[in-house]
Amino acid sequence: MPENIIEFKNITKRFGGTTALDQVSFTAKKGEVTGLIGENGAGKSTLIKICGGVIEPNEGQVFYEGEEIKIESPRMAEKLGISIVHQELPICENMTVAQNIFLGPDIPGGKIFPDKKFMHKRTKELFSRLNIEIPVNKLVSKCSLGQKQMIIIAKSLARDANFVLMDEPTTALSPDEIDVLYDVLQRLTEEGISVLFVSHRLNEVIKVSDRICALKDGKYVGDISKDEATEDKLASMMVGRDVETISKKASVAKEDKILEVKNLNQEKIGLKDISFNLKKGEVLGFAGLQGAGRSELARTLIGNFKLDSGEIYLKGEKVDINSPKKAIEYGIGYLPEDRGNLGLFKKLDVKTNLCIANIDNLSNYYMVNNKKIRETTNKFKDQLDIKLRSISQNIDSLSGGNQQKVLLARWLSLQPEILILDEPTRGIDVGTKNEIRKLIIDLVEKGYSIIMISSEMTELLSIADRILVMSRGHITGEFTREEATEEKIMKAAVQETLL
Amino acid sequence: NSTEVAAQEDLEFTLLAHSSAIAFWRPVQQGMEDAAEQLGVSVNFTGPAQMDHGQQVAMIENQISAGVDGIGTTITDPSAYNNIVQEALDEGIPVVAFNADAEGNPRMAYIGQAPDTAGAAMGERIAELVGEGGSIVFLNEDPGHTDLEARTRGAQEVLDEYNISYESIDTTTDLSTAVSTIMDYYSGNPDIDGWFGVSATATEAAGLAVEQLDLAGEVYAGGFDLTPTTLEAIQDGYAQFTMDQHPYLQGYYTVHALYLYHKYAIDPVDIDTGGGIVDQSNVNDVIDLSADGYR
Amino acid sequence: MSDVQSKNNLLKDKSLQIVKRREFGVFLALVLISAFFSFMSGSFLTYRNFINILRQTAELGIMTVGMTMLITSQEFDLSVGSMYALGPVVAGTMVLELGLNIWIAAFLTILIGAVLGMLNGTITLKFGIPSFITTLGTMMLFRGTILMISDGWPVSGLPDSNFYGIFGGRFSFEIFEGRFINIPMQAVWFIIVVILGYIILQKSKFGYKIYATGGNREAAELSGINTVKVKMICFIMTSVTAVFAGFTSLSYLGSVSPTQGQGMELQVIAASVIGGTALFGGSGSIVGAFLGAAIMGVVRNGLSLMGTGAYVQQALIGLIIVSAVIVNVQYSKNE
Amino acid sequence: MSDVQSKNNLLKDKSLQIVKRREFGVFLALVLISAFFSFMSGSFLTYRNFINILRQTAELGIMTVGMTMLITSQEFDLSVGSMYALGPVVAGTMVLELGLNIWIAAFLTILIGAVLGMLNGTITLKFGIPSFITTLGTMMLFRGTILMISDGWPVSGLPDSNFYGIFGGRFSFEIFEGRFINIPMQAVWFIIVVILGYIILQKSKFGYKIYATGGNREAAELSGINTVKVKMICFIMTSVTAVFAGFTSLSYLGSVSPTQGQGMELQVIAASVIGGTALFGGSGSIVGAFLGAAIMGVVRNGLSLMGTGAYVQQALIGLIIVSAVIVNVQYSKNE
Ligand SMILES: Nc1ncnc2c1ncn2[C@@H]1O[C@H](COP(=O)(O)OP(=O)(O)OP(=O)(O)O)[C@@H](O)[C@H]1O
Ligand SMILES: Nc1ncnc2c1ncn2[C@@H]1O[C@H](COP(=O)(O)OP(=O)(O)OP(=O)(O)O)[C@@H](O)[C@H]1O
Ligand SMILES: [Mg+2]
Ligand SMILES: [Mg+2]
Repeated sequence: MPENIIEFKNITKRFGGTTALDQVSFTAKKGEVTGLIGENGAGKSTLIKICGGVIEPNEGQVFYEGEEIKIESPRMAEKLGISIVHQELPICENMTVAQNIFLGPDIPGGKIFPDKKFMHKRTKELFSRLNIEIPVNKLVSKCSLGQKQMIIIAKSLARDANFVLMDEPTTALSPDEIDVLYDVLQRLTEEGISVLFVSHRLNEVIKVSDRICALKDGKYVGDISKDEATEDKLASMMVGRDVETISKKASVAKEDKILEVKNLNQEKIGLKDISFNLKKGEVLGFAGLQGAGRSELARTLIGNFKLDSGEIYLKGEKVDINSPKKAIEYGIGYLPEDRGNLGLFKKLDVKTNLCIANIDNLSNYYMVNNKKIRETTNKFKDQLDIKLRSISQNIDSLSGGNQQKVLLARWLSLQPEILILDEPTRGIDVGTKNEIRKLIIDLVEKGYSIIMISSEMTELLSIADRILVMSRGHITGEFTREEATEEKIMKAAVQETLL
Repeated sequence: NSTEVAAQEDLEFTLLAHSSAIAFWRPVQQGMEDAAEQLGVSVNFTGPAQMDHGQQVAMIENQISAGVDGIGTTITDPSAYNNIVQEALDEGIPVVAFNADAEGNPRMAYIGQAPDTAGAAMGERIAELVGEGGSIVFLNEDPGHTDLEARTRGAQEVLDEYNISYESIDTTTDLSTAVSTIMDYYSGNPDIDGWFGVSATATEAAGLAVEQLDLAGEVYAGGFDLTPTTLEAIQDGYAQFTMDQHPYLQGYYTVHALYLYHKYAIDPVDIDTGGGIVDQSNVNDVIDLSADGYR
Repeated sequence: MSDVQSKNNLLKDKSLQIVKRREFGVFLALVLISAFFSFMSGSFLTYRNFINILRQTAELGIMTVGMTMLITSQEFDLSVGSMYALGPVVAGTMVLELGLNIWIAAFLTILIGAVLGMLNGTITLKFGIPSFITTLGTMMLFRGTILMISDGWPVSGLPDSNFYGIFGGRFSFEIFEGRFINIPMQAVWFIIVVILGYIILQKSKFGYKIYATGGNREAAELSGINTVKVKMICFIMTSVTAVFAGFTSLSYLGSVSPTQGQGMELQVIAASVIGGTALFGGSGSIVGAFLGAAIMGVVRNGLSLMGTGAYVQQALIGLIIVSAVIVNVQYSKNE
Repeated sequence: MSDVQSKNNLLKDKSLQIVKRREFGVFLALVLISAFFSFMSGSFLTYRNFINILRQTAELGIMTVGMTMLITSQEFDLSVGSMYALGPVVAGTMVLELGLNIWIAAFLTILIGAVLGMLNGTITLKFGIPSFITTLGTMMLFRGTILMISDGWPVSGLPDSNFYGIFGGRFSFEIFEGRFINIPMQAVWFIIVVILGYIILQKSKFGYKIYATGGNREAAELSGINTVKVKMICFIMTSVTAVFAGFTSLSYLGSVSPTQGQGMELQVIAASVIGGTALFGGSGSIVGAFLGAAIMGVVRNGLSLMGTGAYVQQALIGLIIVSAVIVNVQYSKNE
């Protein structure tokens, strides 16, 4: 029996002028969890897509279970027993949860009709194994991003695969869900199934992987076993130098409340009686499990969802924010978590994507000022280290992390007084995460105020001055940085409603 | 036949025309309304906006179930209207064809012009204008429209006798496109002697194209039906003639025929309304009447 | 208690479910329009007129079923109006010129229709050009071709055959002694096609794949669905339903003109969209399509019963269609 | 070295850039089609015919500019054909019946056009119904209304005014002594509208908002763009360009029939899509729209020059349109 589930020999993949993979030789061992790390744009997703038959390499050989093979299509990959969680979470929003789980060439059932009962039953089983509480009949378009991610993970487990590849499966998950995922991966390897696991959360990678491989700029760097691995070592492997981590900063928050929310209710999405305030120069963190309602709260604040009752005060004055446009006029910006659906203009180029929210300021009268647009874009390209060939490149051809950086830059360039960041470092590599933290510190020092919604506890603990915890549409806890610990936050996050 | 002589005041007739949204039907409606007023009956004028047999048959079907007292319809297909007309007759509703007819249809009578004879008359006129051995082009705005095809064929038979060569081009029903098409055709075929429409819009375009190209006297134009644009073109010498089929009479007599059937049990009889030609000699007599909707 | 009560509850639940179905808004619009016409014309609300409407809507309705599946898969077909004429013209010509039996001719023409649907699909999917353009082109290509085949002249005078009775005649049966019920076969075929379409799109595995392909093609493709094949089959079904609708028309009228069905493409798409099909794919229902076609049919029928003049008729049709969709959307919103 | 060389390089770069522009594929298709017709007809490649084509394409082209912006914002307008007739019919009727000066009548009609565009927009955006249906409805509503206004009769015999010269006449200037160049004003206005459209869609900040709205409406909303307003303005621009195109036609022909422009909506959308506009919004170019309209114009012109028979013409137009788009798409793929 071959020892490797998959082996790449001198694989090269070019996209136009970009070499995404450069003579990469790489193996994943049978029955093991192989971790794969690398900076944004290093080529991780490209490698996975080759395994999935989504793209074909320009050069090199692929061996699957010891045999040379050309994986020509996702259908073929499926037949080979390869199952993938793609980074961009492709999902049919127009269909139900259960339908998505079983979407594929072979839908369970007879020759003509699907077996709905079986599908529902199996989905429920899968969900209980993964500790997911989503009605199987729910339309996916009504699910939150975290739920979508869980659905796709469940989908990859629903088929009897030999090889499961997960491209950043944890970016929208909260700690307890990640724990469940650990258990599942453990069980898979016990059953002899091989796993490839990509993540930018290095502690995670160390925890789940038996062996960790790194890519840098499309080249294979090497591998390291679980026992040898430390976060610092991994970071320097993928970045090529040592990475300093930003430690906690001193609070620069003033006492003036720039934003005050009183008794906010939004029945349809389940926000109940929410009151809090944000001080000038403060970083206010929001923690909670997925589906707690943090994203919905943010979108209600900026007028994207209408609130049923409640008051919002800006610098002591009551305001009526009924649209995101109004919010921007009031100096509130919102970076959404759902990159694909709420952020990207996939048909447009990088510079337009970056400058669109700020287009009024980058114009002379009615005409767009291309020079200013280029300058702004280049400034953020350098500052956030966005990997791209040209700023006129289509945003769709950037790697996931780099897309996220462009969106982040969209809001940074606008410099709103209050910036709401919803999972801002989703899919961003360690090096840049530090850059972003620096930027945030820089911003608050200049007097900007920031609300940061994050499922990554360490991030919140290191940067927030104060942390609010939400559970099922309520605020269930408030901690200053000094009091906050992971345990306390988790406890508040799982707390059922008080009233 | 046990038609009651009573209650004529309540009589209600419906006239249906194919492609009912074009200007051609205005005198038909005028004649229809004048007759209705004289006779004290009520009439409706309807029909599919663009020629569509299925839809027109459905409309007749609806008139039958609405229980009208008489139906006038154009019959633009050899057999599509046979069953539905028979159905109306079976229900005791008289049916008269106007403007367009088909052999073998059970309708009681036809009031209008025969397209092939009208075409032949046009052919004679063309032959007079261009002479033996000339070459001309027919302008068809709606290829596949039976009446227009029949007119073209009628004319072609005559032209064959005079060794006049011909082609037929699609002008579309859009006037502006039609004018452009003719102008382009002329660029490619500068030796052409004349162009002739086989229905209203194409004929308008024929005159306008002569005007735009400044070819009065060099290229002949003419065609069918009386519309202001065409009549003005004849007046100004850009077009030579247009075939008149007296649409007013088609509406007028159809209502009368249906009325007389009810009143005196007189079976409708065929009436030929065709044969007129409007040219420079009589255009001034008709132009105002046409504007008022009588010609 | 309980047995009766629970049954009552069940009934209530069932009826509630119907009210909550997304097609209910279209149904409501249809009811409102029908109420309007019953009020305006005494002949509207009769059994005879009901049957008339079914028959008159059949051709549009049959084509709408195919189109709904195609639009759900996120493609268009503007060539249906031409296909609708092409079917009977080609079959009729085969009968008249080649002396074929109409059954054989019809069978061959259905095959031709399938091939032409495949042509639409191949050009669209192979070259990656928008189906709007492909089928606008083939719409003109097919129309020109039938004009050439038929020399611009209607095809009629076909020898008798039971074919015409089966597809365009009437189906009579005795309910009481001496009392017959006549149902036009066009209406019967309409219903059959609707049921088949319902099963395919909303019940079968293939239907799942259509929704997935139209909802998110990339996701469907990554899940291992052959989206090219799915779309291709939808193109073929659309063409074939159009050809079939043409046959029912030929059988009913006994004749087919080569200009038949011009402008029908927009009506078919409209019926589908009125029925709730999303123009950009991923959502559509055959029940909705049926109701959408019925709305188009009822509006035409009602206005023509009222004897509305041609000019006013156009304006009113436009007005009523928009109102119908507003009713539907408003209803769905309030749900 | 270097100064010359770098300049050379710059030139190379510039010309390379042009070849790489996405409109180049459409241009290539246009060139191929033109080459074909020059080969088939000696009169095709003449200055005179070139001017003819420009004039003949003007109406379609002007409408295509508005439609391209609207489609880019992810909406449709099927009512443009009716608006194209409505403009001159209403203005002409004002002149004839109310005795207004044509300039004033035209100005008022442009306002009416804007209001009707707003109507399309309001129904679509306020009630959230697909613009395909809204404008299919208003297409019929407007058409019926102009038929009623004009009683089905063409509007002609308008009193003389310099208006007609300015929008439909010829613009002459002397190049040598005694040698004049005549340019049809329709062509001039076409070019002016294209340039304006280019500036609005591709250079102005409003244009950026159109792309964003059509590309991802929710993301655009979150970026502070009032997408309702953006779409509304696009609806208005589309209506106004259609009315304006109608004026140039009235000025050129001196007459307008109330049935004018039927079926034009599909041609306008087709020209836009041939020019590379994505049917589902978010991408479109005015240069492409111009080239797309030109392709439509050249095909008709070339076939008419060749004297192609009525039946074949339709078929060939269809064939050539599809081929043009295939060339375009294949070219872009190879880039
Ligand atoms: N379709 C494409 N066209 C052009 N370039 C592409 C395309 N897909 C990927 N690339 C480029 O290939 C490189 C590798 O991308 P890939 O998505 O594999 O990175 P990654 O390691 O997954 O990064 P991330 O952590 O940000 O997801 C990047 O420079 C990216 O811009
Ligand atoms: N458009 C919608 N309509 C109805 N319910 C929705 C809609 N969008 C989200 N929800 C529901 O609202 C709840 C709150 O989701 P939200 O995205 O705010 O959670 P969150 O705390 O941000 O967590 P995460 O984003 O990590 O999943 C979820 O249960 C989700 O299913
Ligand atoms: Mg990636
Ligand atoms: Mg969230």
